Amino acid sequence: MTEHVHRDDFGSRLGMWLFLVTEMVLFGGLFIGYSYMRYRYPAEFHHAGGELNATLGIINTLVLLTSSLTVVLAIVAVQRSEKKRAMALLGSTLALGLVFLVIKSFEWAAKFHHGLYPNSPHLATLPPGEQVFYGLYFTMTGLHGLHVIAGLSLLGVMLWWVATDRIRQDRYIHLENSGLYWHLVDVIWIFLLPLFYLAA
Amino acid sequence: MSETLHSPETHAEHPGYGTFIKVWVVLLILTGCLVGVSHLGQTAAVWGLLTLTPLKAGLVFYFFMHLKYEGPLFKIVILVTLGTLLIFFALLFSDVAFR
Amino acid sequence: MSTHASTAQPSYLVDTGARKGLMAWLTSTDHKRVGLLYLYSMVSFFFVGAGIGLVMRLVQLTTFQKLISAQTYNALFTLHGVIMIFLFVVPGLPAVFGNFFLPILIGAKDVAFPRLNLASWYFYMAGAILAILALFTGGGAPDTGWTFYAPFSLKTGTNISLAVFAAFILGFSSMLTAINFITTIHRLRAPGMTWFRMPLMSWALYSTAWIQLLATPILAITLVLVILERFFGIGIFDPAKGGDPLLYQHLFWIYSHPAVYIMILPAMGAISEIIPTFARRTIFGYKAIAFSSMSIAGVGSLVWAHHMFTSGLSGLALMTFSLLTMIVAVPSAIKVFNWVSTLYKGSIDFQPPLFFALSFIFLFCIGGLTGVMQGALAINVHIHDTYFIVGHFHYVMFGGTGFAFFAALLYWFPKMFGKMYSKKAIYASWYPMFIGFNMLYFGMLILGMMGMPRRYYVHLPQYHSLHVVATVGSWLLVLGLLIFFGTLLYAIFKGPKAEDNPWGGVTLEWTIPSPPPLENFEEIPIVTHGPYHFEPQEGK
Amino acid sequence: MEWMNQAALSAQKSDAVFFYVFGLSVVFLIFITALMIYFVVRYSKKRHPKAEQIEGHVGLEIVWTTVPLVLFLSIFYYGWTNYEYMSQAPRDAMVVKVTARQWSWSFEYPNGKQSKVLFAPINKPMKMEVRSADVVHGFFVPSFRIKIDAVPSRTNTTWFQATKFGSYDIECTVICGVDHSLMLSKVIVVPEDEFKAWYFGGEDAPEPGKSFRAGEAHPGLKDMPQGLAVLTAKGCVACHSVDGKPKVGPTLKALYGREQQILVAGAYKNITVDDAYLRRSITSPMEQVVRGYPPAMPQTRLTEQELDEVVRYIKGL
Ligand code: HEA
Ligand code: HEA
Ligand code: HEC
Ligand code: CUA
Ligand SMILES: [Cu+2]
Repeated sequence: MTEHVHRDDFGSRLGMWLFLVTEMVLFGGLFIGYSYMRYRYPAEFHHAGGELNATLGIINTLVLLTSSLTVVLAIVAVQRSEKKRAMALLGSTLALGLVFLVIKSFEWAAKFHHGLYPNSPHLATLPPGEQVFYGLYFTMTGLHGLHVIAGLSLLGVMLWWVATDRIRQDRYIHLENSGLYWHLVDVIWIFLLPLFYLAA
Repeated sequence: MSETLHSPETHAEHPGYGTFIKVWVVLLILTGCLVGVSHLGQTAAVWGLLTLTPLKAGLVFYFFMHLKYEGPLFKIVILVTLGTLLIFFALLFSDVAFR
Repeated sequence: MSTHASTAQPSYLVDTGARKGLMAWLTSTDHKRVGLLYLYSMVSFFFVGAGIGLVMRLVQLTTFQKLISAQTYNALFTLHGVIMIFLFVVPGLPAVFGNFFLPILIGAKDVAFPRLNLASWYFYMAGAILAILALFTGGGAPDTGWTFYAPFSLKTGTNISLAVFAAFILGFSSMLTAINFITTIHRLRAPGMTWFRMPLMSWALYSTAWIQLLATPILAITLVLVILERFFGIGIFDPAKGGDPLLYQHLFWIYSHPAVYIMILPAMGAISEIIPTFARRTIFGYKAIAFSSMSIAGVGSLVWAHHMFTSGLSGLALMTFSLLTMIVAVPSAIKVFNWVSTLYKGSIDFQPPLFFALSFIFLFCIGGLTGVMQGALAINVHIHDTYFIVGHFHYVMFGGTGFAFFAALLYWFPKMFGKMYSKKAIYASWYPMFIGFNMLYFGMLILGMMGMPRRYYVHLPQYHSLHVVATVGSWLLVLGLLIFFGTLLYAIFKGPKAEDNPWGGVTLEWTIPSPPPLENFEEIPIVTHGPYHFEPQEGK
Repeated sequence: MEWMNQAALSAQKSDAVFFYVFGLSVVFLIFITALMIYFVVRYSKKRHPKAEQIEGHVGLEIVWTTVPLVLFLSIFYYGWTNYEYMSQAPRDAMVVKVTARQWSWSFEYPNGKQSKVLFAPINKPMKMEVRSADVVHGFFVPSFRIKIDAVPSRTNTTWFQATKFGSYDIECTVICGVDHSLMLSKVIVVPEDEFKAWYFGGEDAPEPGKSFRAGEAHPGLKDMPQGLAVLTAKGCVACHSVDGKPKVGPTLKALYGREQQILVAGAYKNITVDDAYLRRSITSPMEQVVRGYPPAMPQTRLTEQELDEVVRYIKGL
């Protein structure tokens, strides 16, 4: 590749958006499955939704929204060459992401403690609709959790790159793309909150 | 072609900190409304879900994900995706809801 | 043509980097080399899958005493389906000819994300290896058919999880290719290469990429759910826990119907390149063909439940999906008529690629017309899940995509390898291939009308004579294929050197040397007219 | 030929649509192929050295969009209306509960009578309520052109009105495991009075339609030793021979008293086949699996008496 080191930031963003399309459809499939099951078992979903800890869900929503804000602010900071501030903002995103995961794990642990986990003997005694509810709950929040972990790793690398000046005022497409990913993870949670925690 | 000719890097003025913080505040308020509405009974909760949630997601897309500052292509991409999902959903329900 | 006598750059086949030999190939991000990596791996898998097809035919040669057990037979058709679908026809033309020619056709030096491109080949190979591992680990080879219907796929003791995971990885590879192609087409067209000056192959690849992007994730999530279901019993598809097997079928076909258009659209694109070249004239109805590709992509995503007409859908859904199925056949018809019209008042140079392209049209029409029969509700309840379906999809997938793959290979072979094959031998291979093909699969269509269900290890006596005909047909087919691939293999090593433009084509790939240099174009071309611009005065 | 039999009203409905589409298809296929061949010959390089550059023709595009569209829509409409007929059972139809399980069919009539083959009076509507006890199966009668899937946890229905006496295949069309292809049964269409005699008759009323069934899979269970009759009726013989031939499962011949290795809870163990072992391997087949065989034996409910008969019969083999 001789003279073609020309950079195409628009192309990179397009690629990233197309990747996000696949993520949207991936979760879209789950949301469609959710609606299908909720349509079949409205009462059970209502009841089982009441068993979830809505407060934790709401706190987590606020955490994620804020972490989204800090990412987007970090980009502004990079655009203005405010390196220290950019690092601080990215650092807080990472911290908030971890908080999210910690809360999430407490929530899961509580459910496990009550004998509510896939294939558990207690779950088997519940009506079918509730079993499906918990199946979906664990699948969707679990998959979302995996995405949070992936996003955090990505942003961790970005932090490193900001620190080492691989990301700077005239070259921040990677940060922008990682930010896009993180926001999508946030958007998915925005939908998960009312579907599971506020369903009752 | 046109996209390559006038370079996309001329992407207008970058928005400042203020815009995003305002959007964040709105998002928090909307979350509050959503929680509030969900206590008003089943129908209110469902309507809240159906209106407020897409609104929140839309704000994140439009501002945080910079759609406001991009050309039409990305908007079309997203609309096509959402449209496809919506049609999948509708056709699936042509079965489920009429069995 | 002669202007390239002084080729400044060496061909892409020559190793120029630090690495040599195999390593140079396995680490090359050059789109042409990635294309060839795909070609070699894909043809190998095709042979494996085809070999299994032959064994299945042997099994059907007898009514009861068998050379293999029922369990093995079930594993064989599952494996045959998985290999043929996920490792051969779905990646098929895009990964081989798309990778190799898309950048050249639109005047670019490479795809938008060359490293991602190589990565997608590695994903492909990883998926393939996992699929093969699934045969020998866990409970043994999967026995559910390539459709993995729940709840059988949840209950069977065989190693579904790994097989399904392999398909998941393959889906990933397919999505990466799609992202790459869309970005390439949007960003890397040469100056003057407007959307409507793109060769139709690029349009086909573009619409295919969109289906891949929008449908594959649904398959991915469905398969993830199957794995979770098997490991943790989450219960979404399991009726015992309140789940619904029909939800599985819906989700599976939301991907897998569009997937059949992923298979056929690039094939149609290749045919749209071949016919004008040999008719020496511009294509008839360029825009109609381009738009029909896009509308197949669009409407094709809306017909999935025609695979479930007997599953107990609602009356409304039955009606809607049958109607939409009829509508999706229209754009295919438009293409067929435009291709045939392109021959009109041409100056036809009858060569092997054209021969195979026309055979494609014939076989695809049979496949498509049988598809329409299946789409009609009153007929579908009779032929669903019989050999009629098996006949239909072999006509469209093998007679369609397969023959188009062969035609494209014949067409672009001189460009890819810089060698020419023996045309006589190729003509000779056509006869057994074509006759054998029709004996094999037309026999299946009749069997289906008689009521022979698919995936049957033993068949009732009334179906026996046609099964024998089909099996004999399969031997003729093998004979043809062996001659075909033997000829090409011989040509790679011993064939005479090919000219830069052996067919007199006018799209961009024929303006560069055979085989192309590493960077494709010495200078990015400036495009001033449509893709099939034959000068009124030929023969310059 | 037997398979061309239109043995029910639904068959006529389905075939009518088929011949319509088939006719259209043949016409179009011949037309397109002939045109291709004609063009290739007429406009070959030799005959027509200079190509004309024709970009397209809007009129033609419209014609070949609308004509197929209209034809396709007519196909849809014809297919749909005839299907409506094929799927809506008349009110007065007799309702038969069809249960599919790995790998057999059973039929239960409104008065509780059960059978392994389906008996149907001629010219009377019969409605099938199809269920599954395990995985998805497909209920298919080719001669009637009807098919409906048996999906666990739901009930699908179809119906037919047979128009010809005879015995017709029932086949399972959805892959459901190792013996999917042996999951066969028959519909026996008999005169109405013969059917009634059986239907209202007691336990031992003769099965109707004997004349059609000669030489079929289960010739006269009544003439068999009792144990063998149970094995046949319950579908065991699909996997076990009684004459020493290997099938899916081990042969039952000379089984009693044999020494063999079995897999119990993940470990191999040597045992001698005795009464208790036989009973256990029949009542809970997954607990002990014979070495070299797949754990493929389904659980089949046998009454205590049937179990006794089977074990006695196996002992004597
Ligand atoms: C390359 C792959 C491919 C393609 C292109 C198609 C194309 C079509 N298929 Fe096919 N199909 C499969 C692959 C494909 N299919 C596979 C793999 C299965 C089985 C999966 C499984 O169960 O394992 C299947 C199964 C399948 C079914 C389900 C059958 C069942 O299980 O009950 C149906 C039902 O509607 C169907 C319909 C169609 C239709 C209407 C088209 C149309 O797109 C065809 C359009 C083309 C034409 C119509 C021909 C050209 C037109 C003319 C010449 C015009 C003139 C004609 C008239 C006016 C009549 N297909
Ligand atoms: C592109 C797709 C594709 C292709 C090309 C083929 C090709 C063939 N298929 Fe295919 N088939 C499928 C896709 C395909 N199939 C799918 C998706 C299914 C459904 C699976 C399911 O039910 O889940 C299926 C099911 C299927 C069945 C139905 C099984 C059943 O329902 O019981 C049968 C039965 O005969 C069959 C036979 C064949 C044969 C004989 C070939 C032949 O055409 C192959 C002939 C070619 C060759 C033989 C190549 C030449 C070989 C060599 C040069 C090397 C020689 C090597 C050796 C001898 C090891 N196939
Ligand atoms: C789908 C096939 C299938 C059917 C139907 C089936 N079996 Fe089996 N059977 C097997 C297989 C496979 C084995 C060997 C593995 C095992 O022991 O579980 C077996 C094992 C046995 C054994 C132990 C044999 C030995 O060698 O120790 C007995 C006894 C038996 N079956 C009886 C029956 C009876 C009685 C029925 C009918 C009610 C029946 N089987 C139905 C497949 C089947
Ligand atoms: Cu039951 Cu196949
Ligand atoms: Cu389809």
